[in-house]
Amino acid sequence: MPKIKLADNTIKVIKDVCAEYNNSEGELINVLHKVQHKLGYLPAEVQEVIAKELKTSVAKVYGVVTFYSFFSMVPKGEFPISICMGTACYVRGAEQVLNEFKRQLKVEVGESTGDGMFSLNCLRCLGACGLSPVVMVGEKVYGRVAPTQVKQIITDYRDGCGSSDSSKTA
Amino acid sequence: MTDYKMHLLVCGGTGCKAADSDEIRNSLKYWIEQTGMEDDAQVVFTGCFGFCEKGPIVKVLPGNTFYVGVQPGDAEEIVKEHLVKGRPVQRLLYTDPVTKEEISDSKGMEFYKKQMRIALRNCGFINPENIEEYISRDGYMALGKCLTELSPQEVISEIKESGLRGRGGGGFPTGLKWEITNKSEADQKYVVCNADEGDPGAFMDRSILEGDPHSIIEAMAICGYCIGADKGLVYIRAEYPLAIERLKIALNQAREYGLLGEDILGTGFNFDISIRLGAGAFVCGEETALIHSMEGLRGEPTFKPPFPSVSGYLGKPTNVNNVETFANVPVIINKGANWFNKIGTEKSKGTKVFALAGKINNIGLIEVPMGTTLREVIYDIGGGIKDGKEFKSVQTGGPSGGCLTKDFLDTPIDYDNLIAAGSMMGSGGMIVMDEDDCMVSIAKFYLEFTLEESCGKCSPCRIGNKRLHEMLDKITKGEGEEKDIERLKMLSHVIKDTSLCGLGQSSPNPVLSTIANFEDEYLAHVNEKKCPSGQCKDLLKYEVVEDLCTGCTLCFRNCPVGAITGERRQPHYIDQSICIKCGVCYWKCKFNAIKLS
Amino acid sequence: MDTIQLTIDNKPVVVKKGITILDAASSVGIHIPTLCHMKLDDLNIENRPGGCRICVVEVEGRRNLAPACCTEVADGMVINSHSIRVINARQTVLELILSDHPADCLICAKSGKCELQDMAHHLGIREIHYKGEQSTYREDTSPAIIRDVDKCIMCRRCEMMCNEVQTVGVLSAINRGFNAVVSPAFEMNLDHSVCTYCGQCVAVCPTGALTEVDQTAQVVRALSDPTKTVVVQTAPAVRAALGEEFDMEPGTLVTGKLAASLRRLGFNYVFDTDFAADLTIMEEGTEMLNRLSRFLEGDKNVKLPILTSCCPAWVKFFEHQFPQLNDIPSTARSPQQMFGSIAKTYFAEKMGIDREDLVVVSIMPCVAKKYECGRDEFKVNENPDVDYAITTRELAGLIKLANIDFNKLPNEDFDLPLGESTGAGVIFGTTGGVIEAAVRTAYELYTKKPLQKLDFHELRGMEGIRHATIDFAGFPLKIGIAHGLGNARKLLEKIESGESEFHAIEIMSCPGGCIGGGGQPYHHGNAEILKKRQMALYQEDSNKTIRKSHENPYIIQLYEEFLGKPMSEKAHHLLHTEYFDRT
Amino acid sequence: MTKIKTLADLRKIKEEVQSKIKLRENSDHPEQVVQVKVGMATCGIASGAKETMKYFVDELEQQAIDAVVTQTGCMGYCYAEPTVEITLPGKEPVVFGYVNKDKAEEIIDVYIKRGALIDGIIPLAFRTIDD
Repeated sequence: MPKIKLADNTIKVIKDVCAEYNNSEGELINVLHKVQHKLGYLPAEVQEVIAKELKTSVAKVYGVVTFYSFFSMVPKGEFPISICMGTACYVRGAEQVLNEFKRQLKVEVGESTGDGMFSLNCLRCLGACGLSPVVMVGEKVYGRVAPTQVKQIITDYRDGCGSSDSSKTA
Repeated sequence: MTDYKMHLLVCGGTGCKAADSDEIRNSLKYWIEQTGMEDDAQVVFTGCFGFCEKGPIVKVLPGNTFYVGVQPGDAEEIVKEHLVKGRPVQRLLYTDPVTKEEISDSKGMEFYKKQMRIALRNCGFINPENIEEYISRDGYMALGKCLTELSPQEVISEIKESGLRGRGGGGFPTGLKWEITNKSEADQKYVVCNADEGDPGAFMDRSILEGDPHSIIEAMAICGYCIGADKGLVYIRAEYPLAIERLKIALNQAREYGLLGEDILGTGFNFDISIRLGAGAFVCGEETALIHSMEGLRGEPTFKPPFPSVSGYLGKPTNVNNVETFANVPVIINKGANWFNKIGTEKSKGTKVFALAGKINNIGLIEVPMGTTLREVIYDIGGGIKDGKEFKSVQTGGPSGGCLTKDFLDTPIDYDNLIAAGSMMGSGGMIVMDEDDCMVSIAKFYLEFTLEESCGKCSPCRIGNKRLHEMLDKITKGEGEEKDIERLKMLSHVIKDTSLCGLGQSSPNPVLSTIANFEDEYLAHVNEKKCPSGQCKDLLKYEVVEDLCTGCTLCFRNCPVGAITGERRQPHYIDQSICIKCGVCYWKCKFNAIKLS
Repeated sequence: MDTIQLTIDNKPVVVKKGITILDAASSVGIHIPTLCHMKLDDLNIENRPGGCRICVVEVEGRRNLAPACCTEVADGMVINSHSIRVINARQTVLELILSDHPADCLICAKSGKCELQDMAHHLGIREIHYKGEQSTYREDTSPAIIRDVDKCIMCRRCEMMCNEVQTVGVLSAINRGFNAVVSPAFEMNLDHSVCTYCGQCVAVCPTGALTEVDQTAQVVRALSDPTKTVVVQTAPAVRAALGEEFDMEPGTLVTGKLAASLRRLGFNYVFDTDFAADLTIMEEGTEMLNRLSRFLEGDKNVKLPILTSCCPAWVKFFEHQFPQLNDIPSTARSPQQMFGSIAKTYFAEKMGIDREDLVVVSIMPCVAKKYECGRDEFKVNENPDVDYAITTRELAGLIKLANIDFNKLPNEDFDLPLGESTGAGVIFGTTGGVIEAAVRTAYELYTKKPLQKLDFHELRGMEGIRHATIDFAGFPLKIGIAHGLGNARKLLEKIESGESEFHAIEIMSCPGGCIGGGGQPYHHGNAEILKKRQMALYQEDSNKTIRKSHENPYIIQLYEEFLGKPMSEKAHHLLHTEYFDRT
Repeated sequence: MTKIKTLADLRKIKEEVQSKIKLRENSDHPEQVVQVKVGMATCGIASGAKETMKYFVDELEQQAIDAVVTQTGCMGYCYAEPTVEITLPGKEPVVFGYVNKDKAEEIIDVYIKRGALIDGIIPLAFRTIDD
């Protein structure tokens, strides 16, 4: 078994979350959510601690982590890019947008750029179908994105003005 | 302050604009100036009135006079007769198709208001973060009535009589479900609200939770009273942070006001609700999977029976209803089953919320009585197809549903009719597709979805959907054979027949319905190796139109794979063996010199 | 009893209420094929995920097909188990499963014993119409078990055994959809996990996805090496099961043929682990009596109950899961390791053979024994006390490889001195047997009186947890028995919380004990086979003239010539061990 | 807040809130209050409804226009987000679509201050449970 090599305060964060949920096995998903929120992702060592605290097997924790697409075992990029692949976005060209992101960033879905700046993911329907196709960068939603805008969106973040209003397209 | 006495509202919806409403507006303005009424009457453009087949539309305020089929040439008459003399132009009024009477006040033409908002009654009206606004609109009155005036059995009877069926897709009678859970003996029972709205393109549950969370809380408490549960759980997608936040605020307010907690309204009834987060698994919309997920397990469905009503969360009887279903409950109690069951069709009562999306003008959330036709929804409410394109198909029921052709446009929407047409109600996504959408690709898109969302527990869903997807992929790449279509059908039927849960049992529906309704498209892909909609990029060719190419080298410089060659100021050439069909040249070209074939 | 009437394949049937279509059909001789479903009656073990969808049948009035294993019968139900719709669906589903399964049957370790292969034959599959991507995974080889996950069909039996029955929790379904598969956490290798190598996953796997590490080749090489003297020991449970590999009725005792076949395979000395089992009783029984008498003398520090330590999977289990209890189990080594230790010292000296030139092979019903013999504490200068541990199944393979017509072999005896054993040693192979053997000896040593009755029926059976109180001349000795690690866990938790009243507890990892070991011929979900093996061992015991370990003349001789007395310093050095915290 | 302990309490609160709202809507009342509701569901916010709302709050305050600005849920006109409903005293509510800062400015200047309509009204076309 891989030896746990987390920092003590990280372990404390995890233990505190588990305790908040009474170390109850039934709260596993809530615990994973909260820990991921705090640590950004759920590497193996973190799952080991959670399993131990909730008195369940680490295989079960891993089984749950790999079942739900919300949980990630790899750190996301500084600016995680999510392309909505809901039907409404799909029929309005989300796939072309996705391909353009892949091409521009030279990564596949689920990967991060070498500099750790961007990670690329798909998600299922944000429910913002009125704005389709929709792209999220971090918490920011871009609506009606055309493939030709992709380069600009990336450049904006690269230039450090990603959150400025200039990039808003909705 | 300018105070216009009259307003002329000219429809600026896409349909009406296409029918020259710009010109109508200009003419109206012209004649208003000519008659010197510019200080009394104002002309404004509005959004779509949603009555596009009768457009262009002009409405005159005050009086709500509703003119249909208005032409620019009619402007003079409207101004001179109506505005100046106060005499409505009779020939432009809408004629009631039944009574043949002309209707001058649009308030008298309620039937034109295709929408009827029950579940969405408070969305967009009240501040969802203020419980008092909910209370002011009869909020918690239904709960009060149930707790003080009705026995659980009487409430169940009322719900049964209303004919309310599950709005999450299955259409199971809600009252019956409550009754079964009521009759299951146990020391602890649960009310679960399924807010794991996973159908891509459906967002009504999110809107209700964001816009009217108290209606769900109230309904869950009523359900708890009926079945004998004091605990409720809302299982909600983690992708809906705002809905979660609003729900949390609402729960806290309800507790503060004593509408949740112990001894509610002094009746001795206890009820409280907690939130469970989903984590991105579509299959958790299936109730047994949802329950496992709430228990901290992989969201794998289990065989039913036992149904959750008998053995659900932690093995206890559990009543699971979805958000929209719950949203109807307080209204049924307040207005009575007999009011509710007059709306809708014989077997499907009430209204249904749809999320209109895709190639349609008025993308949005609508609520119509059961029995409204697809045509009314798409054209009268949705404002027709975007960019004046040809309607091809409408997809209902999400990944479990099917694609319906224009032959079904006049089908009244209800649970049974949609199933008979080869689709299903689902949770209410309605995606409109136009001539540019390839139906084989659409089927493949949905399969990709189920493939990714299948839990993997049963073999037909785990492997069968993979094989379906592979066959569709082959076809979209031009590598399919005619016999593949037959194979697709056979395999689809077996997957439907043998899968463990609703996901697998319905996952081949998009395949079957597209084959049934668009077989010619499949045949074009396999026999002619052509994609009639020009969507399947492997069947596409980007070529330079030599006559239009100026040799600006823009495409050459932007091609990511160096497939384009050519000298400056000379027509360029695309090497098909290198081209990856990314389309960059097509977008970049400023001279339309790249064509798709 | 409530009964209901229904129709299956046009046959009116009256069955008990509440049973499944599968059981109802089977009660009238209609055997609906199943793949993922597995039920071990009396052991409360059932795998019923309803996942493979092979057992689907047509039920009139139902929209889709019903899985027979999960669907309860209802009054008036009309069922068709072989309509064209059913057959087509069943074949298609199987084709789908096969389309994601390597077609290397000819060289698969499971060939001939594979339930998937049988099913393909049974359903007459001649072509796989649906071809496409196959899932591929890294093969995982551990000291005892090989996971070839490409062959996993997601029946979930192993997952159920590992979690529900054994509560070891190494295996879980991971990922989802087409990528779903059963695996340890992080897809790590078994040898990095808390796996006990109990082998119950191997015992129930319907395909070749989980198999034992095959060491027959090494054994053949040792046998053909003229510089080596090769001795073999064979565990008690092997003789009650090996016959099944040669089409004999389950429960047929083949002790004599077993000895004969081993001799024909070329082993220089054919010995019996039962001898070492008797030796175990001497050591473990003495340790138990020591602890007991200290307890009775009022020693508050004495650790009770004493737990048996014959089972290597059990040892690894508590080392991982209850290391805080490491000082409770008996320090006695398992019979396999006692044998190896004695063979490479006492026997080797006696015969004048260098330790390095002596190869000890054991035939075990177990895959964990492969791991046990590789543990460092059982090696002297890197040379293991037991060189190779092969399973009952591997031995059958060796016999076939050597062209031996097993069924026609004469009955032969084991060689002396390490081949002599008592009835007490024989019953080590079943749940309850070790403690019964211990009681026989401990009673006489403690009371100094001969036992009136040697059969302790109160200790026998198949219940997962059993207990009995034996009257030790006025002292009520409280005994607990658990088989299956999940049951063991329950007893351990009671010990931890101080609720346990037992003085001695016997634990075996596998349901039924070694007769149900992970290395035995596959039972394919038939619990009757386990019961028949158990009965065979009790029969062998009652046939023996000597039935108490301390009366084994060669054991007495071993102590006289070599060890001194039980728990002597030499015995301690050679026959006892220590446990490690593996968390 | 004291807890609502009986149904009668609940009715009382309902009536209180309703009369408060009536007061607000009553055109005869000397204090004429403009009501602004901003659709603040996910798609509204994604389209900039927060900025729109902030603009209304700041601007109306700065111009000393007596108004109540509140948020509400999805009005259903996703294609025209952000959507804002304005109710002038004594008038029917009017819904405007695509309300960004510029549009909001126009709404304040033209509609709220002068009562003149502007382009971009979304006609309400549905029945409610009270119809």
